[in-house]
Amino acid sequence: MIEFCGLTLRHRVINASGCFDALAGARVFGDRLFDEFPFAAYVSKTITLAPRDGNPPPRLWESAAGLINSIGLPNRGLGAYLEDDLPALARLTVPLITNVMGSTPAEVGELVAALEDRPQVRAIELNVSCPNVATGLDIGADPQGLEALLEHVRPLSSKPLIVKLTPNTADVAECAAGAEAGGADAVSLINTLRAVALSPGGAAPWLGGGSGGLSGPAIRAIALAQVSAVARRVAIPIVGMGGVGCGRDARELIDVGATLVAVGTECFRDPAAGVRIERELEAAFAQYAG
Amino acid sequence: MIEFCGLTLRHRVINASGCFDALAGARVFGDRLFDEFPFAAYVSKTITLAPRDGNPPPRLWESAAGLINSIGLPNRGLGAYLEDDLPALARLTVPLITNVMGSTPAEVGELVAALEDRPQVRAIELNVSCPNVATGLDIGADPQGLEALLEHVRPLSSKPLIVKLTPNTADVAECAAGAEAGGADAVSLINTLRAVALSPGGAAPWLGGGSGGLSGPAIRAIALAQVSAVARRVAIPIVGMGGVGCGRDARELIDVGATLVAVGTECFRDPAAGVRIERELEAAFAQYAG
Amino acid sequence: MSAPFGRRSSVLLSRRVVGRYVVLGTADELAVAEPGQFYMLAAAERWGGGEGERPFLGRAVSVMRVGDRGLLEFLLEDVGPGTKRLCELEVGEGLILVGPFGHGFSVPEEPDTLLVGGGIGIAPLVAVQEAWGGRALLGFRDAGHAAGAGLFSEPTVATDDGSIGHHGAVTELLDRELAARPRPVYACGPPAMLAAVNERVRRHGVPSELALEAPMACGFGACYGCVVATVDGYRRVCVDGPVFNGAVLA
Amino acid sequence: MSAPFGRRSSVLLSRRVVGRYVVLGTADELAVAEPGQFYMLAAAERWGGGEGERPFLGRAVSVMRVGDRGLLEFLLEDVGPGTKRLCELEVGEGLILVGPFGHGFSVPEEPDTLLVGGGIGIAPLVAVQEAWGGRALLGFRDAGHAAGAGLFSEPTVATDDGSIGHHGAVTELLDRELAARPRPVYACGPPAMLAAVNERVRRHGVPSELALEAPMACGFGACYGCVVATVDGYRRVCVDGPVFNGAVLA
Ligand SMILES: Cc1cc2nc3c(=O)[nH]c(=O)nc-3n(C[C@H](O)[C@H](O)[C@H](O)COP(=O)(O)OP(=O)(O)OC[C@H]3O[C@@H](n4cnc5c(N)ncnc54)[C@H](O)[C@@H]3O)c2cc1C
Ligand SMILES: Cc1cc2nc3c(=O)[nH]c(=O)nc-3n(C[C@H](O)[C@H](O)[C@H](O)COP(=O)(O)OP(=O)(O)OC[C@H]3O[C@@H](n4cnc5c(N)ncnc54)[C@H](O)[C@@H]3O)c2cc1C
Ligand SMILES: Cc1cc2nc3c(=O)[nH]c(=O)nc-3n(C[C@H](O)[C@H](O)[C@H](O)COP(=O)(O)O)c2cc1C
Ligand SMILES: Cc1cc2nc3c(=O)[nH]c(=O)nc-3n(C[C@H](O)[C@H](O)[C@H](O)COP(=O)(O)O)c2cc1C
Ligand code: FES
Ligand code: FES
Repeated sequence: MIEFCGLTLRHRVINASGCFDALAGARVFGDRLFDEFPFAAYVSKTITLAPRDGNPPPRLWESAAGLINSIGLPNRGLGAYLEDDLPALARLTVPLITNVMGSTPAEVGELVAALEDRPQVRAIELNVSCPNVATGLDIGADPQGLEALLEHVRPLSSKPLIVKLTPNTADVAECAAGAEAGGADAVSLINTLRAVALSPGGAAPWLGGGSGGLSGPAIRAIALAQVSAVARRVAIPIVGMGGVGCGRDARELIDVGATLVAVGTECFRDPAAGVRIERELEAAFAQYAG
Repeated sequence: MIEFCGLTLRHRVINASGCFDALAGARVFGDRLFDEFPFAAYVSKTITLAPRDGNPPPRLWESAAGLINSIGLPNRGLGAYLEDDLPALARLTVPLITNVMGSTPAEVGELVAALEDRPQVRAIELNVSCPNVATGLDIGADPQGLEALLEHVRPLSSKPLIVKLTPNTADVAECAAGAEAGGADAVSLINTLRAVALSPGGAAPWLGGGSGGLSGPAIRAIALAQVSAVARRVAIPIVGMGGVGCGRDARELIDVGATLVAVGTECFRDPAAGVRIERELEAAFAQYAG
Repeated sequence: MSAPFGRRSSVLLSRRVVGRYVVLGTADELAVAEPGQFYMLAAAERWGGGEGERPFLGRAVSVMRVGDRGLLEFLLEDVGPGTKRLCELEVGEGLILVGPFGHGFSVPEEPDTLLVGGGIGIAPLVAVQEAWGGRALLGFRDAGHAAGAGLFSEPTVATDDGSIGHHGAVTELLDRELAARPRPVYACGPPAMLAAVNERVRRHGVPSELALEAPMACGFGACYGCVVATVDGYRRVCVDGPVFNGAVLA
Repeated sequence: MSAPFGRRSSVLLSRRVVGRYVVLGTADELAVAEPGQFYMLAAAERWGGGEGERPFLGRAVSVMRVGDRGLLEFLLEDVGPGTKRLCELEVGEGLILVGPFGHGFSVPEEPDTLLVGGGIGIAPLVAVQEAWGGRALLGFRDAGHAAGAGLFSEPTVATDDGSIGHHGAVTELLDRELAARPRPVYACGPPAMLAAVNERVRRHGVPSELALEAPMACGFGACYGCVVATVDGYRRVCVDGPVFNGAVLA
């Protein structure tokens, strides 16, 4: 049993937001998915206030040992999430962590407040990789902005707040420190790295969204560097992710300071990756004393 | 023939700094390397004022479709470069671009000034991926700092100044704009991304230098994103690099705005990569109209 | 019926070349796939290291034939590093199976349903014809690809270069059939062909089921990467399709 | 003699298993390698997609045997994704050669030079013995590895588990020989063995040439990744070695 922000989890392996859909999974693999849920907690895809269609296709590009996605955070909006998804997710046998994104502190506050009276939601992950309308940068790339965001949101929620940091920054540890100072209970990283792919036939961008985010084994060494930098800087627990494909990868993120490990892209290659990696992680722990 | 910052080059493909050593190459492959030089210009490894031993081994780690290096900029210092290397490099049949790094504007100025009366040095590349002693961040990650650096150095040199930007920043286009405002003639990117590898046997860092930089195909999509962002922002020419392994890769960097393409890690897999990629690039140009 | 959870290791049991295509045979004891469904396939060893340091993800491949005791056949065309690796697999080499996924073709109301296939898109229609019959109208680039017609009973063939069968588009064969007798159409093929088929079925007001393709990362609804525009907005091809009623496509 | 510039495509001409090792045969018309030199090898196809999405770079492999008409033999042990792929290569498959690189062993002054090899480190000593003779003292983990001794004429073998030959370290065999008659030592093997050998040759004041290993990216002096500490500071194993005079090693 692992203690994380007051939650007690069966083990250290959870899913990365947007990389495993419990409801679609139950449709495809049957309801027993809930009984044998592959992760110690379920992190939802990012929810926004208003419904979003997401980006026009194509949304995917396979790169060297990685994947570039430009999904565009499609979701049916906060209202539908509360009315339809939460009841459907009542069958979950693991804690639910809801991932939300807003383009202003006020929007984020609204999302967080709306989840407050839902005991089913055990923690909230704040996706701050949202482009700042003014600068175009991720709002999460600015430590002061992050601290201010957390100071606004923190009083609105009694639930653990996990800040999902962006890797597209000069000093991710400084950003983590800002989140901690603002009252975050934990940080999670790394999100995808800004990337571009061109159409095979010509010079035009391949992705309907223009640019996208790189994930998978290609970024694992960058995730190790960022997680270890953050761990040296903050005291709050860390959810480490980025290119984890096996128990040894998970073990390495824990070695550099992560408390939990999230699996993203590898879920696409193996829907049961969570189960396998948790098992391999046990073995990796046994193999050598860190 | 390609025009670049007043230099006339045979084609668009040059080497990335630190990835091809003309003097060691001549020892290994013979003097005809100079006659059939694989690149349109030769970029030296980074030179510093004082000699540097570089980092303790191990210095290399192979990652998914990439390489992590922690070489630590070993070099015999400015004095030995001027006395020994420049004369030896007189046999070069292509323009020489000297890459220099200093930890303060004064140091960079000293390096640049010392090259001023050496007509053999046709251009200077400023490696600004040097950790700022105060913040630990790359000095090149701060747009204002970059502009100030260039304003100090620009008057000291009549040669083209190419600023080698760091990718470990929130807004590489802003950094490029700072360099341009300060008087840079061109920018080159991307340098390696901060990365960490752990020893197979245990939790300790593998690299003698602790952390390193990721290069190779794994980062190519990130390079495409950063080069296109910079091209949309500045008017000065761009040397694009990052994961280029074939003519199509080079073509894509040119498609998003690069004037020249530099080949780094691929040189290790194929010493003659410059020749091959230039040939493939011709074919790629023929294949489709950009 | 729901798919087995997780990926399974299998081996290549048979391999044969059919013109420009390769037919791969393997077995999946755990599931019975329906016509129109697909698997995500990968080689167990050396999946990667091809063009552009790929493949990395599994590749969506339609079920072409379902036999007894879980026997499965797939039809592959080498169009890139993933299908190249799969086409080069040797009997006895390991294969990774995830699936079967997707919403397949429905049982036809009409025995003489028109099965319109283009290129590699013929694969799911082989399964349809073997399960429920139907009249196959097949379009190919040239004779080398048209060899795939041999997988059907009594097919009518069209080739772009006229080297075999009707010289022209398969939709011209479809026009004749629909003019002679309007009836339901099942189709799979390149986007342009499917658009042309959809235009015709709408004109003739006949029901249609079209099997689409889209770049896929997961195949089971997790990544939202495979969407297609429909009258109700974007839908995931892997879970809401790959077979769609032509009327809902935007 | 300088190495041909660039990488060349070759094919695997022969493959045989020697205990835990694999001997690969190929040809390089363009160069004649000397004992102690090495090539950077990669498979032409599917170099990648193994453990950790590797290999990516070529792998340094010592020349074990140089025959007529550019024939070359290499000795491989599967210790990771790169050597695994090379060990699995089949005759006729493509091989990429870059090299030969490095500063090899010098012509011995003394016919009865001691050749001390450990594990896969025996490879370059096979070339030495075939070129100039010498007395082979070989250390292995167990009998499976000791099969490599069959590549030498009149070797003396030690194994860690005592399953074959002397039960103990190869350096104990070296002690005997040096006590009997001090003479030059050529050695290649794991770092710990080379350190122990170097300690002994220094004690006996005999000349030594030690072939080192280091992680390598390029093999021709470009990356500065392969350095070893010497009395004159860090030196690149690929161009200043891999064979070093034991006296210069720090
Ligand atoms: C439901 C479904 C069923 C299918 N059934 C079959 C089948 O039965 N047989 C069969 O042979 N194929 C089938 N396909 C198609 C096959 O899955 C794709 O063509 C697959 O992408 C081939 O992978 P590849 O590596 O060989 O080629 P790719 O390199 O993926 O190239 C194939 C196409 O994908 C695009 N592309 C090129 N590079 C990239 C990249 N780096 N990232 C993303 N896209 C890229 C281009 O448009 C290119 O023409 C099916 C696809 C779907 C969705
Ligand atoms: C001059 C020279 C000559 C050689 N001759 C031979 C020979 O004749 N035959 C032979 O079999 N080998 C030889 N080697 C050794 C061989 O080149 C290396 O062992 C090579 O790394 C094997 O690659 P691999 O992928 O199989 O194993 P790797 O995965 O590279 O593992 C081998 C060792 O490298 C380290 N390592 C593990 N993972 C990584 C990583 N991701 N990046 C970097 N290092 C890692 C570990 O210490 C591990 O024990 C030689 C090496 C040199 C330098
Ligand atoms: C297809 C896809 C969709 C994603 N969607 C989200 C999302 O909705 N919200 C979010 O915070 N992160 C999202 N991510 C980022 C992942 O949660 C994760 O941070 C990143 O992919 C790195 O982990 P990985 O390398 O294991 O995939 C997405 C990633 C992918 C590949
Ligand atoms: C082994 C190695 C050494 C390098 N040394 C330098 C250097 O001395 N100075 C510098 O500016 N960049 C150096 N670089 C960065 C490269 O010039 C280049 O920016 C980076 O590797 C990305 O290109 P690539 O993916 O083609 O290798 C080095 C890269 C590698 C892999
Ligand atoms: S392929 Fe992932 S949702 Fe359809
Ligand atoms: S391996 Fe690159 S310098 Fe030696």
